[in-house]
Amino acid sequence: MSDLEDQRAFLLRSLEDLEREHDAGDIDEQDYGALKDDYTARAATVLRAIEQGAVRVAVPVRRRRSWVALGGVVLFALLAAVLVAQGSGRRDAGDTLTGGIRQSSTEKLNEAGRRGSEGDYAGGIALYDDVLVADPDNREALTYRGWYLFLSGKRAEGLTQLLEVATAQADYPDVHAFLAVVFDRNGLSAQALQELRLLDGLDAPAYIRDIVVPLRDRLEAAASSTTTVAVTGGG
Amino acid sequence: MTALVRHPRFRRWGWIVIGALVLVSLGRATLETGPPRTTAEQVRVIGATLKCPTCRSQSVSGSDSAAAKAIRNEITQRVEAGESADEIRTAISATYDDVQLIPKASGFEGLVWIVPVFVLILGFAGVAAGVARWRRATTRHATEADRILVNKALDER
Amino acid sequence: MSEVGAEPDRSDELPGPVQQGRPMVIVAVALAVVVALLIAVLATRSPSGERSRQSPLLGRPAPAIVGTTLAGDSFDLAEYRGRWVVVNFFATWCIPCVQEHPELAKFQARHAGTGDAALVSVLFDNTADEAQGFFTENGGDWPVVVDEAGAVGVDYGVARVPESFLVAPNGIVVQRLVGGVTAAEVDDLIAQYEGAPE
Amino acid sequence: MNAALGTAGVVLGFAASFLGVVTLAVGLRQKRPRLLETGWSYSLLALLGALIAVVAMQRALITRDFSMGFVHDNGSSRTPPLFNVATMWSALEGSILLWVLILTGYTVHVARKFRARLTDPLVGMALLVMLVVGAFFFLLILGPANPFTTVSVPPGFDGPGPNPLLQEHILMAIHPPMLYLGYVGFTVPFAFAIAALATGRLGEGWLVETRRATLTAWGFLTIGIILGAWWSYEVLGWGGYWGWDPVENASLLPWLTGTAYLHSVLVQERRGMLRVWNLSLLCATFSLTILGTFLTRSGVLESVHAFSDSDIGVWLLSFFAFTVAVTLGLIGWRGDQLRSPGQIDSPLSRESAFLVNNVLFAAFAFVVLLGTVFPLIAEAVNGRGVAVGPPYFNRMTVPIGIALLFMMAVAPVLPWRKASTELLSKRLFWPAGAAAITAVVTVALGARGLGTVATFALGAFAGAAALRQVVLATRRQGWRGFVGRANGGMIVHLGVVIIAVAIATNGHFLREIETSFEPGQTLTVGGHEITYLRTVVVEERNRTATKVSVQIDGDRIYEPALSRYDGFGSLIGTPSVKTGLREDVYVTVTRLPEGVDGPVVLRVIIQPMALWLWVGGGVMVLGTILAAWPGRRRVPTDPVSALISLDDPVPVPPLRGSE
Repeated sequence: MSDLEDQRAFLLRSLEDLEREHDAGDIDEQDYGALKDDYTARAATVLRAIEQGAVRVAVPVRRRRSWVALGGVVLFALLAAVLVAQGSGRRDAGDTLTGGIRQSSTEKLNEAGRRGSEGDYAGGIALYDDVLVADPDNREALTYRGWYLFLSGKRAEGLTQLLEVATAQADYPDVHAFLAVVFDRNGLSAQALQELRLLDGLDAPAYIRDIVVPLRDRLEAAASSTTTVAVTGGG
Repeated sequence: MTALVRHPRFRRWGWIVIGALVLVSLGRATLETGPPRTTAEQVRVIGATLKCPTCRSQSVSGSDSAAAKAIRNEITQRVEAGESADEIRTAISATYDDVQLIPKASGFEGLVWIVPVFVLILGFAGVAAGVARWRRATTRHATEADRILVNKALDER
Repeated sequence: MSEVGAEPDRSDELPGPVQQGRPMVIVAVALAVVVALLIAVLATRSPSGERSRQSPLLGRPAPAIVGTTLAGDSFDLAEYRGRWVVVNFFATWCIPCVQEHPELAKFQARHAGTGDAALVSVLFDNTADEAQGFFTENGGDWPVVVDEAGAVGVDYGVARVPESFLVAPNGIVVQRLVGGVTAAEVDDLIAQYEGAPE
Repeated sequence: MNAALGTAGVVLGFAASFLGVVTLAVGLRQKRPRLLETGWSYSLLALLGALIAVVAMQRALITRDFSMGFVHDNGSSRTPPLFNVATMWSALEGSILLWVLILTGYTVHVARKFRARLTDPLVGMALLVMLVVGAFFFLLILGPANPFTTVSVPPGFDGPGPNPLLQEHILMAIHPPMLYLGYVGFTVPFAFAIAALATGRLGEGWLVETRRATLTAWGFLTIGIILGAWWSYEVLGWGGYWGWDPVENASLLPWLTGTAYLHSVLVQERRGMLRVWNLSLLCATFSLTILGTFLTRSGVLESVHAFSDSDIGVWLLSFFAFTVAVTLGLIGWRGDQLRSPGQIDSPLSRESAFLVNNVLFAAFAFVVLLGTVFPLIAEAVNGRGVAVGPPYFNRMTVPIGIALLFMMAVAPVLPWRKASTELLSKRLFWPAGAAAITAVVTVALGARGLGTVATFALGAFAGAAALRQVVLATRRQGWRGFVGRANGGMIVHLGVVIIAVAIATNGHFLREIETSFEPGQTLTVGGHEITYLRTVVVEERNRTATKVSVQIDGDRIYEPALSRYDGFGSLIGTPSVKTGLREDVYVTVTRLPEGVDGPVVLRVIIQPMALWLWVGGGVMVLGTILAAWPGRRRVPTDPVSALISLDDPVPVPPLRGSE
């Protein structure tokens, strides 16, 4: 069926439907009149076109695309969507809008500790450096940075840093534990014991106290007798 | 009675009353909280937002697996200790990988929230544009000749 | 094909269909691209069966295990500091766990003498009675912690037994082992970590 | 012997489908009516092949012929007779066989219905499309999903039987066939849509001709989904009925697009608009059934219901790609011919209401699809999985559902073309009054939460609007007022309202308690007296069930259980439900007693209105039957609010063909 015949059938059917809808009370008198007039005029145009042997009627293409309107709608949709996401989605601490994690200092410290315990000392040190940019006196960052420096082979540098912290912030237990280990590895048993004593005077967390248990046992045993007890393992 | 009901003024006032009743009820329903929930109910709600780590696609509330039961016990204890739902969720996801069933609001995961809303709004805008485009700007008036022609065509059908 | 233009002043009011030819092609192409991407994603996914060995616990201190063993003794993981500890989650109804059992026994026998590594099993969705029978029958003289409420399992994020965690002497979890383990596998791991720069 | 017979059947079916496709293609291309007429024979032969294969399968299952691969893997002499029949669709290979049987059945139905018009290119093309789909599924059975392999078995061998979860309830025997009747049924309108595109006959003729097939498919899909939810509620002991599991989503997706189509097709029939949209919806519905089958059968997604993995994924995905490519290509090619003659007369009209309805349904489907595949997309992009679970689906779909309820109230009273506000005010007054009263009453009864109360109010609104239509229609036409698409549709709406209200009530007023019971102890939970009597361990053929006897309200004894299936690992809980009109009492066992006299821990869930979920489903199905009721041909263009008496001569619109 050609385009015009399609339209003729559609318009004539619409006129019939309109009658019945009007009879059923679906359409106001006024609307009925206007619609009927309109359909009739359109149907007549199509009927004449068919008589003249045309295949289709010219259709003007309306291209009043308003880019502004489109942009506005897109912007609005985007904004609404982001708001819905913020309202409904899960927000973890430290999440940014783009999902990059803007880590707080605490998170960076945790992450650095994790890296270090996995053997990635350079990664840990870099993170501590980050923390120190924002908070130059952060004792945890300073201490563990020194410890990781020591572990990664930069022994002198690490020792210096640890000593600095131990002087500036002597009440931080962790630094004494690490210094004890460092001194011990350098053969300075007495100074190591000294650090352990300092540690005892502080309220150290269990985690730190546990680290030095084998060391303490060995040092104290060595101090009381001349026999050295080998301890396997180590943190 | 019927005459009264059919009267436009009655209906106008009726609509105002209906609107007021609906607004007041919805407002009350939104602002007030319901009765307190039992521990089991709170556990169910929290568990529904955590994935059972053993199962395929079930939540902790929806599974009978050992891991889900253990996590439910843990949630129960924490609920009884007075922890908030968020605290409990955070605590559980500290030991289990990928158990949060609510996607994050931000980052790539956030797209799962953003895209449908974006598409829905664009869909409505599209329909509005379509309706505006489909509508003719003016209605035409038929001439007497038009009417005769069309009536003839209608009779032939 | 002739087009009607008899009433040019009215032509824009004709019951004309909306021109849709080109937009249709654009929409079809756009949809095709989206669907093609989706298919590409779907086609390259491996079956979901592969489980990760990731755990948020790695690199963190091992959660405490305090409880009673099958033998009735009290158990505290903290007492094992300074030794490697394999924390093994186990259930008698799980067939891979039963298959794993001889390997665990081998590991235990190897290290019982030297004392450099220890093994502890934690029951997972298993009652003491069920496990008692199993251990009486199949042997095994390492501590087996009863965890009826599954609290320890949750602390370690155990999904599906058998699952084992390797805890370093400093109390840090270094490895999550999903599925059955062999004695050699665990020893290799320990050797690997021991060899790493301290 | 059975395996050989089955293979012979599949080969016959494939050959018939394949040759049918070739013959019809040649016939269509060279315009040879003689060739087109053979479509009937090829359809029959394909059905015969499928029947032979199914008979061989059933025979093997009944005789426990373990030398056949499928029976070896899924059959068991311990399975009771009914579940033994159902074993066929408890695993992938057998369910594809069921699919093929239904598909060839539908093909023969189409060929029979149009046997006088087989030479019509439209019908020929539609049959060709159906045979192509049939050939593909026969090929699946010959290739990656072959149940008719032969294995050598030692004497005395007994198979494992179907997955225990599938043996728990009789619903599992009927749910899959219903679902497949729905899934596969959408192939018929899809075939005609493709045929219309290919032949260029894009008028409204094919719509009318496939109307009843579409309604039938939709009805079966509805039954399938409701039965699935019911099964989930009765068997999986978590106390819910819908978990947004990928398998559930896969069945919901075609239902959503199908429902959108059922509405938008009215706009095309009546107002000559939305031709492309309707074709797209049908193609989307069919493609989504294939995609859903892929998602749930290939093992890429985790699902509770995905009971089998296999390498069938590549095949299904390729077929999905093929389908989409063909449809999009055809639509792009025919784009300029798809222009619709219709236009919108006013934004306040039923056609605009249907447009809004379609946007909402499409968005609903989009949310479900995105949420289902998003974990895979995220993994591909980020390399890290993301879990998207029920909270996401609920938060996204509940607002859409509420908007749909609103449209459901307004659309039926809107007239076509143009409505005046006066008319709307008149027709919506009483429904709106019912909504207001409902809102006040439910809030007074303790309902809280915007979504909950809005659902109650809008449920009353939509329900009253639907009732108004039914009452008007019956007043004018007597009992005929229930029959026909418009009136049947209103009954379906009532069913939807019942379900929506039941979901809201169940979600909001659900009460749950988990507590320990001593033997003989009675506790009152939510006004129900629950007495724990005793625990009995029952050794059954394939499981050890520990049944806990519980008396509810002094009524009969209920037996929730925990079972350990042989070789199935962890304990599986089976709930026991006391069903009531107002609420169900749902009991599951959380912890078994130690010894005989120990306390048992039970989870008791008071499920308000749970029964009404299934009742609402029944009403929807009833409405669908009424809508599709064969009878005197009804005019698709009856006015909205007042139906013309059928005694009057009704002008029949110029539609090609007749039903």
